[in-house]
Amino acid sequence: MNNTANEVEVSICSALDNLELIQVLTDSLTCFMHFDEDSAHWIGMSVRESVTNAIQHGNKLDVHKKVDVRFEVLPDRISITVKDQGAGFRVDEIPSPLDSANLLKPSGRGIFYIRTFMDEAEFRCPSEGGTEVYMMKKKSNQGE
Amino acid sequence: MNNTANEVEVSICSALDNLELIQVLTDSLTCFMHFDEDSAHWIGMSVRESVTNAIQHGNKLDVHKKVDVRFEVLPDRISITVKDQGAGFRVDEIPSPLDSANLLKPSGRGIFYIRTFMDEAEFRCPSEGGTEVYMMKKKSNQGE
Amino acid sequence: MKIETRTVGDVKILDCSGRITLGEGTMVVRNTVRELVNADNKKIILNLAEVNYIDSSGIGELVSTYTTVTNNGGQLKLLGLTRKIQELLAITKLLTVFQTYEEERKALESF
Amino acid sequence: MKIETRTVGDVKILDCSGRITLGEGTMVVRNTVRELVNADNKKIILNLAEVNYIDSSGIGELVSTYTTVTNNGGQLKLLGLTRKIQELLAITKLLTVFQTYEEERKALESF
Ligand SMILES: Nc1ncnc2c1ncn2[C@@H]1O[C@H](COP(=O)(O)OP(=O)(O)O)[C@@H](O)[C@H]1O
Ligand SMILES: Nc1ncnc2c1ncn2[C@@H]1O[C@H](COP(=O)(O)OP(=O)(O)O)[C@@H](O)[C@H]1O
Repeated sequence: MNNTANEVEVSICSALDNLELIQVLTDSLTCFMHFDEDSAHWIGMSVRESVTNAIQHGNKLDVHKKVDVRFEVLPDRISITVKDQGAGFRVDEIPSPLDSANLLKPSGRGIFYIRTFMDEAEFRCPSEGGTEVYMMKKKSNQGE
Repeated sequence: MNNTANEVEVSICSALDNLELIQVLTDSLTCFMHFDEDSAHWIGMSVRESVTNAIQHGNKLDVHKKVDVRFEVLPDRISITVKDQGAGFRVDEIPSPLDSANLLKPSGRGIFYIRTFMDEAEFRCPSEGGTEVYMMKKKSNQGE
Repeated sequence: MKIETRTVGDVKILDCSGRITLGEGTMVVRNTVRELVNADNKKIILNLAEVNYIDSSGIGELVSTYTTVTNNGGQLKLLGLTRKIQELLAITKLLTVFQTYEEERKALESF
Repeated sequence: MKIETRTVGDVKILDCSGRITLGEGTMVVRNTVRELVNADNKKIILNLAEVNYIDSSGIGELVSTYTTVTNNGGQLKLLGLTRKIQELLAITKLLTVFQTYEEERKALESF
């Protein structure tokens, strides 16, 4: 880890209301970092999607289980890690929302959006359990 | 600690630019918690004052030293702890800005403001070194 | 999230504004459309011009709405997609599913 | 933080807007006032009506400004205190130090 990085760690209980807390924190970080409006929007959405998954699919809305979100603020990028206390899942087994059989399904697009909008996205099942989603977005050089 | 509390921990390097980061994070938390506008303002200012002190007087602007800010978000209150890696100080030896001899001094009002605007404020020198400032503000019952 | 329903001839136009995200937002869309379909409305336009935020659940809700209306023998049209909604639909190949319009007049004429 | 300087007769009115906080904000006040005092201006009004944020360093800067102007044989008046600045000055007993006005006309007449 960079010695002069700023870090923000948030620990929330698994209630959907707390999505707003994560959203405002993410928005204030991308604003502080002067991300362009579009990038800031997609970062906010990607974090929201992964925290929604952590609360719903991971911790199954159990308010006694925590979701930990860690932001690392670097001069040229932001990286975000979202951890839950669920059973974990294998991302390579998730069906593609682009398959014609899935096109009209009402769900299953979150991870696809995260992968599209972030520069890096990894979905890990650490040995201590749960799911850990790592995402990274670089600042574009425009207007810098 | 409350099991259903939300927590935000921020670790910044000791540069005054990072005051803006702390300010936006504090503002987004008090907004999320629906503090009234005045309380939100004074909480934001108290956090800013204590982080300013941590950066300036504690870590003496050494960017390799960290300031850790921890917010605990509870339904009826917010508590904030600000820690630095400085030499510590004895708060009872700080002169009162209200003494007529100090009235026209250009500094020395920060701690007084923190004490005035927060419901609780404690200044500790933990055994591991540095200064730890603890602050707490309850939500008023108005408009709840 | 707020929806105001207008009637133009036999067409219902739903002016949506705010956020369509998991929870409250998606529920408002679902309930409003369900009511209209239950009352046997066949021609429905979702005006999304004032929707400033949508997540994957919101996109999913648009798909569900499409299915609900179509299964009832009706037609659903989307009006006033913001640039962001357009992008979300495009990358998940949904622009080919929905009929989308920029002008209300054109959407009305399309039934 | 921004300051626009106006001249009314032999009085300088400094319309401040934005934040007076440690660093940039306090520096702008200091430098602007120092320049006026060096040019031997004796009557100075700081208009704070558009200052939406001030911290303890900003309050300290107001005190320094007062000292600088007074030591040069001049007079400093504060105009348009916001409710928050008023409170910060009051609890640190500084309202007794400064001459403060709500109306520009009254501040001008007071010299
Ligand atoms: N944190 C998680 N824990 C367990 N399973 C998850 C997690 N995140 C995603 N999944 C699984 O991956 C699937 C696809 O997720 P996603 O693409 O976000 O779409 P959706 O949430 O709409 O189903 C989920 O339905 C779920 O089975
Ligand atoms: N974190 C800290 N570490 C060391 N000394 C501190 C710290 N915070 C405050 N102090 C001491 O307390 C004094 C009073 O602080 P404060 O009331 O905030 O006014 P000011 O910062 O304007 O001097 C400081 O001048 C400094 O000597």
